[in-house]
Amino acid sequence: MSVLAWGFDMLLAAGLLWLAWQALFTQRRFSAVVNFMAFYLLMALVWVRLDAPDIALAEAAIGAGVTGALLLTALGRLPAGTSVGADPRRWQRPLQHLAMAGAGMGVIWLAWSAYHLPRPGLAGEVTATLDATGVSHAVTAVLLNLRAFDTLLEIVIMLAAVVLVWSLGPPLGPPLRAFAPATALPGLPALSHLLHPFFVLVPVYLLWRGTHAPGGAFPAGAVMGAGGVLLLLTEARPWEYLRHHRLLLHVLLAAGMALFLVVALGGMLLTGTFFAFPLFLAPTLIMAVEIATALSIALMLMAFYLYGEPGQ
Amino acid sequence: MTEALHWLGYAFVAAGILFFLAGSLGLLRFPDVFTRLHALTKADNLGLGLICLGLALQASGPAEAVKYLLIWLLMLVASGIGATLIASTALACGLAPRQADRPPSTSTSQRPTEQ
Amino acid sequence: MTTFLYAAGAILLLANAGVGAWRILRGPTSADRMLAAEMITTSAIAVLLLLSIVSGQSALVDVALLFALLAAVAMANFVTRTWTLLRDDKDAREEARHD
Amino acid sequence: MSQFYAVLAALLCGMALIGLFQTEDLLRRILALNVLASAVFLLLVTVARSAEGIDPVPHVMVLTGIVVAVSTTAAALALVIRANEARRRHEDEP
Repeated sequence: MSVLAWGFDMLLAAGLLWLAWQALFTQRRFSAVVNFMAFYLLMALVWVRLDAPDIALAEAAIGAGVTGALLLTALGRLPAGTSVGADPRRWQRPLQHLAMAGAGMGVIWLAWSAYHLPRPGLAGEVTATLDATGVSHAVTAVLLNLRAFDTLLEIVIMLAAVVLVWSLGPPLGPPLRAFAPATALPGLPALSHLLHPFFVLVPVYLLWRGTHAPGGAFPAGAVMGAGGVLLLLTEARPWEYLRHHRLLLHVLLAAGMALFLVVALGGMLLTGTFFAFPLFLAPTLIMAVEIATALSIALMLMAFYLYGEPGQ
Repeated sequence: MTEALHWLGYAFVAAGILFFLAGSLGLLRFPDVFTRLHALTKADNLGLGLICLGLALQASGPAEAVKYLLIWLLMLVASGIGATLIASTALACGLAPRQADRPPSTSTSQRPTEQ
Repeated sequence: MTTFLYAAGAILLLANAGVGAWRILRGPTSADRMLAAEMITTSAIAVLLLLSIVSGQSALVDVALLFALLAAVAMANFVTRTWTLLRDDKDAREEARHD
Repeated sequence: MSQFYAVLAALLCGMALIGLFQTEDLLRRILALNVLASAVFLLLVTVARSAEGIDPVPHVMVLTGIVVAVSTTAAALALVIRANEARRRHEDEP
């Protein structure tokens, strides 16, 4: 059995190294992006091997789904042959090598010091306080109760990225023309019709599971966002609809952060500590925050996908 | 009864893996995009379906079994419709299917023709 | 015995996915590369299902479910946004045919 | 097994850094940054496997990290596309 596990790990590592090598150093851009998407698929398998099913779920939804969609769309917008970027001058070469060597040393030092961390981590302490958090899954407890401040800041970062993308102007210029006429692609609307029930059902299932098992707001939001991207692709006009409801759109985009802040401040009023919930309210509050966060994440991912503010 | 179902499940999983191997043989040897679509959409999805069916037969409850079959259904929808999308786009792009009585069309295969 | 058989099957399927990596390398068209990526997705789903039996973690079935759900998005994206004409260049179609 | 994946993470890290500094293509740099992020996450998760069970705190850090990584990728891609359009417009006008 251990031989099999060893073989599996070796195959996985070899595959990851090969795909990363191809993604970074191959000539063709499209080939690089496809290799990179396959890299994320194998990364999900690695998370599974390392007993981190939560990360595997998030990686499957965000890495394989949303990042792949973003890269593929950007690729269609960039011209095929030329590379966009600055040529390094000759006098910059030594600096480049110096930077590379320095970064390499930094990585080795980081790995060394990480490896010598005191090994009994925080597992025991988290398990000890799990009963006081209102949920029974350790990762969700840390994410939304014990270290909720990190999660709040992460939502703020995402919102900042949306603001950056939207400040660049309206969605991108000339429309792309597909090779086949729309009548030759009857599959696209069918895809949207057949899959959309699942794009609603699966996030709900993931949110429900998140309180007691791997799941939760991030994968749920990402799946919903991917469903939104599919709607945009098949031109089922959700964004046209939202254009007339800009206020609603803005409110929903900020909903996750706003509810998070309200809960945190309310906790401060009730118990005197920022982000401390009374236990009897904790499950309800965590569920509410998770739902709002998932909705916001879904809309923010859709907003990224447009590469610009709609309705301008 | 459950013993028999378990053995049937093993047989299905083994058959599924065989279909996967056949599909990748097709991916290796077939000459152009359109034929490779056949290898993937049919062989690989049949392989996945057999594996799902085999695991569903061994599942402990109906909920688990339904989840396995749901995965197969989603993959069937995705790759079946994806295959038509890719085939019609490739055709509109100007890639002609390779035919036996004609020399192979441009750029569908870099391999020398094997008679 | 179940564990042993399924672990061996998972290794076989993972090695089988190497064929997809080879096809991504060879091409020749971008549709071939995309097909190879989908083949790797299918193999990864099968590997995840087998691993969920081997390791007894039922959450892996959910991961496989997400892969199956999101495979369609990548495919639709490729057809409508990537393998397309940005402008009416004469050579663009010829160029797109090759990569 | 932890050691094995830590070595893998270090290798991926080095590869991503070389790619990041060598390439002139901005899209490739974004890919390199993502590979680098994955390698760092891998290191964090290998650290999380301790003697007394699995530490959930690094897992949570990686979860937030994944979302931050996709946000940065989207913002960077938007900037690259804009830069490319601006250059094209500049070249079209003599």
